[in-house]
Amino acid sequence: MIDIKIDTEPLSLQTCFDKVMSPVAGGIDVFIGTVRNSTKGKKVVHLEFEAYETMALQEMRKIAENIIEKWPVHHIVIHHRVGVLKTGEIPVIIAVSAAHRDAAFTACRYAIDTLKQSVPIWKKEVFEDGEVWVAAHP
Amino acid sequence: MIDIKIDTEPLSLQTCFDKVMSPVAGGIDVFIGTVRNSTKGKKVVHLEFEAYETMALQEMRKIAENIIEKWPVHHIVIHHRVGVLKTGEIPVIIAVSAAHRDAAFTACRYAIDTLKQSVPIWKKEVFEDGEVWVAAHP
Amino acid sequence: MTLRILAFGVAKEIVGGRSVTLELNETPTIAALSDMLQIRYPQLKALASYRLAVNNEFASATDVLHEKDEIAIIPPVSGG
Amino acid sequence: MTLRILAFGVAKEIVGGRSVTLELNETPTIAALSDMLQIRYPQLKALASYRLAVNNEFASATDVLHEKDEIAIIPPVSGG
Repeated sequence: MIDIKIDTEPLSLQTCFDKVMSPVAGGIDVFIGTVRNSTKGKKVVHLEFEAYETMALQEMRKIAENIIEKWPVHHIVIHHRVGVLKTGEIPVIIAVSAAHRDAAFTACRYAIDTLKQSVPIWKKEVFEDGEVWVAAHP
Repeated sequence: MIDIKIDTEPLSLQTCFDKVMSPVAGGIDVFIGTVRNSTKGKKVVHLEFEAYETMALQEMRKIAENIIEKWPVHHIVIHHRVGVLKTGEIPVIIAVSAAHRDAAFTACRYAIDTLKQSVPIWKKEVFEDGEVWVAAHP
Repeated sequence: MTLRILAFGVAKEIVGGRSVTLELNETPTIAALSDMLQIRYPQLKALASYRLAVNNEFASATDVLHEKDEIAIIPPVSGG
Repeated sequence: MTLRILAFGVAKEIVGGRSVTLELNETPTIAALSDMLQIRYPQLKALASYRLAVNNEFASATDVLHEKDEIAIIPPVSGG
């Protein structure tokens, strides 16, 4: 089962867990991204996430489909939040269940690494004295 | 921060997450073990977990301390349940927060792998027609 | 032909809006469109990188564009 | 001397209880204790492996035991 979502509302860890939970699963790995309060020593006031939603959903689904082809996993949830997020809030949750933990860990790691490379979502860090689109400039 | 527990009550994913959450964390990895409904095609009625509690807590703490020495992680939670568990219940939750996801994934994986090798906790699988201590015999 | 191009993230600020419209005399390739965009918006060249997407897929330089295509400027992504 | 030895998991079933008491004439090493246990409980030899712990630490074969030590038979662990 693949469950992909982009949401303006806070993401729920319990919901993601419940969706991947399965009586045939032996291990579940969950990655939760969180908003850090500083970048290179500068205090972050908040973050803004923007998505090219139709394409982002499609790229997220591709990641999940690739995973199901590559590794013996049962269920994958990839939920990403957009809008304004404060320190401690959750931009992304990825959950993977598998019969054995090796596949769950490997797939979850692959999912977040690939998401960060290929999914059209952008993060703007807002500081007290300015703002910057992360990774935009060299 | 290190938080180690062996409990007869159900483990809470949210509690483990809340304990490792930190404003300086950028990524959290959580591993959740779950009770599978079958082993080698045989239906599992329930599992029984037994711990040599004082030593198990000490070995779990050693794992967490080793992790803090080896990798740049902030907080580690290792909670293990004992007693009778049914299909879908959670024997173990390991949560690790770190500034960067690489350390969180690596440390979480190390923790569960090492726990399964060195922590004196035993699992008995109870089938409809018998029971077996897992890994006891060759 | 008329091409409407969506812009996201820093590209939205560079082109001055969520989308821009280009009038063209011929059917361009992605490479040609990219050149035109860079002439009109030189700040695109200052980005670490950017790609163009056509109909929700990353496009190759030699892809040819069509009138109704949904085109988007994809600056370096930073989700997660 | 009297040694009380805790047993867990399958070892509890092999020795017939949560602990057993051994009476000894001398202060044994872990290796010697292991030999005695295997003579008294031959089923221990059928295990995939087992270790002895002393005072909550895995013990080495040459460690010498003392009267008040907390000794435990640790069959293959299977937590997680």
